[in-house]
Amino acid sequence: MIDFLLFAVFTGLLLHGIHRKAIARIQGRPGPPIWQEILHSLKFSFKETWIPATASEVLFVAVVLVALGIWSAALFILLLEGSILMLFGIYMLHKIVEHGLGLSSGSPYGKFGAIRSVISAASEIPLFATIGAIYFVTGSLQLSDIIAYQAANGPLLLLMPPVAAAMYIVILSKMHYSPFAIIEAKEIVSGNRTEHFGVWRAALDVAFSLKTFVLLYAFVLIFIGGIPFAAVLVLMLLLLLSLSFVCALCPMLSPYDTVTMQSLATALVAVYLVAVVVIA
Amino acid sequence: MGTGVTGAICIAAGASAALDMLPLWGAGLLIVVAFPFFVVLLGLWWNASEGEGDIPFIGY
Amino acid sequence: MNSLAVPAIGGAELHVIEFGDIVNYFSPYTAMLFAFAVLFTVIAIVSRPERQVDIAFGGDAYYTKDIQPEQLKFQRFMAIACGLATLGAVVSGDVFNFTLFTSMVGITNIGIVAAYKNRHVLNAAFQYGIVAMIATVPLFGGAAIILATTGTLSMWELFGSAIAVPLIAKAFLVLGVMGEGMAPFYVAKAEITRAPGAPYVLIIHVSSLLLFLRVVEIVLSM
Amino acid sequence: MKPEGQGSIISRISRALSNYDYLAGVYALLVIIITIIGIVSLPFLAYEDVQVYPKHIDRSSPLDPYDRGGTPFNTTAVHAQYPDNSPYLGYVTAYLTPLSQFMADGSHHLGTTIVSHPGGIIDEILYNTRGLDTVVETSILFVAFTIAAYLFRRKD
Repeated sequence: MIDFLLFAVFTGLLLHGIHRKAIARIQGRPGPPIWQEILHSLKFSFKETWIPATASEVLFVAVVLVALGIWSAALFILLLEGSILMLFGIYMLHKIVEHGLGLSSGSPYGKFGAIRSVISAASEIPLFATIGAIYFVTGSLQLSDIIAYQAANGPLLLLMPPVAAAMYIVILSKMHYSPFAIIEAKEIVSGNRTEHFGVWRAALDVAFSLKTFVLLYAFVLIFIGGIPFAAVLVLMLLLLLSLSFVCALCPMLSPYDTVTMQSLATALVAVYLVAVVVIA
Repeated sequence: MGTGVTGAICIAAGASAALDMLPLWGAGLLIVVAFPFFVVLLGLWWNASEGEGDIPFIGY
Repeated sequence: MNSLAVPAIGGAELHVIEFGDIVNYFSPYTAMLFAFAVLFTVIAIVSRPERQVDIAFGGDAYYTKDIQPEQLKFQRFMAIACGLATLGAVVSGDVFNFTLFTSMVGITNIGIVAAYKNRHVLNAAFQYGIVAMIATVPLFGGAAIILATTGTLSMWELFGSAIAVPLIAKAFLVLGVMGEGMAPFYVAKAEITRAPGAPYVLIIHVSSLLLFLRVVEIVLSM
Repeated sequence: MKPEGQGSIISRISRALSNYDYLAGVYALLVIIITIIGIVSLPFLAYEDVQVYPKHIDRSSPLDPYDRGGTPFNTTAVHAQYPDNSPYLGYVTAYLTPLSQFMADGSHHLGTTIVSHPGGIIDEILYNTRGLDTVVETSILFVAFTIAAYLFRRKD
């Protein structure tokens, strides 16, 4: 299990590097090498580290540990084919990590990042439309049951594309450089991560790489189903590249516009759900 | 010290799950608790030095 | 039937705490939510508030608001109360008990932010309070409709396939939790976040997210 | 930021939603919509009178609301001035306003022996043996009192 966790960490960091590289190439820049994010994390972990004098010490450190803990748990839920309700619960709890990162340091930039992360909490709503739809169609939220259902009826991606699109938007909103990534936009320095430097930043990079790995892996498992692990990795890479295209070509939205866009996405999925229920 | 202990817990949990000595969810739970401490303590063990806390970044 | 209906989407029942007619239970899902609530309640108990740094725009000056824990004593007390109410809500096996704990979370949230003196924060908190008060109507209305139509409030009974809960009751319940925890209406909450005392402000978000996660499980299961 | 009423439809919606003065209104609108749907669907909802007090008085029912021991309620010493106008004297539903009477006539859920108003169903819940609810309700009251006391005593 620990081996899979470490594998996920390094793959996730590599995926982050590929994401940056792809965006750079799409925008006509050379971009950093794809292992840049792995080097970054190592570099941060060697740096001098302290807790800012203004920070709320316990919270400042605890959110880093919580970030690592929840995403390791999410990975194990996928590995053991557990309940996707728990997986999405963890995804929601990640919001608390974002708030905590920004608020705990006392930095004005961190605070802006945290306030924006509160605003962008609407990004979780498409997720519940997704869960509701999956539960309605497959009759279970156990990942093993969903994979079995897809083995019998074909991938959910083809059975209910709007739901997959909603989940895609959810993943997009969590990518770096995405049009929804208002909490770490450049005008507020690094947003809620501004004060987490050194070892704290390295640990956060590890946690966020796990997050990217888990979200992509979950999308493939939920909407494509049980296929060999190598094929899963290839699909994750393709998914990431498509996300890179969106991130490279779309401008950053203004904070409240992201809320409106995500609410509209939810409304569309809700209309789709009602239509499915009425037809069925 | 802490790095070694938490790292050992992670490896032991992973190994005992592989050898069927521990249920998978139990091993997972152990790792979920130990792994975050391991990562942070590892960094704190090998990083440059400890300095005094300073005020946050306030712009260029 | 004297146990959680199987299969439950939150996982199998792990442990039960009985209070007469009201039963609290842990499933993997609610245990996870419970652990998270405990963690952040403990953080609110042990951690000191941060000192906010403000920049005076137009110059190089910055100043730090030095806030002593004594000044935020009441916020801490309310945050702990809010954490305890959240703990009650996430493990409750009874719809009415859940709604009671939810409205308690709403009130403690107002208590946390009402204690600040910043005018902007108080204005946002006022709007929040209005919404939380409106929300008690759909919240208890939902519980009342469930009782009137099914004759029971026990989640063990309601989660079984034998009992059909009307859609309107579920809609009321979700709407009530949305209002109490302000789940998707984050405008006022974002303004509240500007207040100092990170560990206590954070509890507002922890409680509303956990309540929302719990009500989603309840509504999907019924 | 463009002034009010300009920009694309999305940024106009965003601007309206970002003003927290509209918040209570937006939420109230949602509540009203769902409530109207609820009222429309009320005739289609079942009424579980095995567990909840029935609308019509059934002396033989173990749920008979007046059979709580003690002196039966209908032998009240209250003397009616106009017995014709208040045939149910001594009952909780003895006096219904015309609007309440109309609703009681048209619905299973209103105007039952004790449940003469919607909040009454909540009372029904509490008549059961529900200890923890009572504790939580008291806690809510205490919390509210604490907040009020703190705000009152706060030195500004």
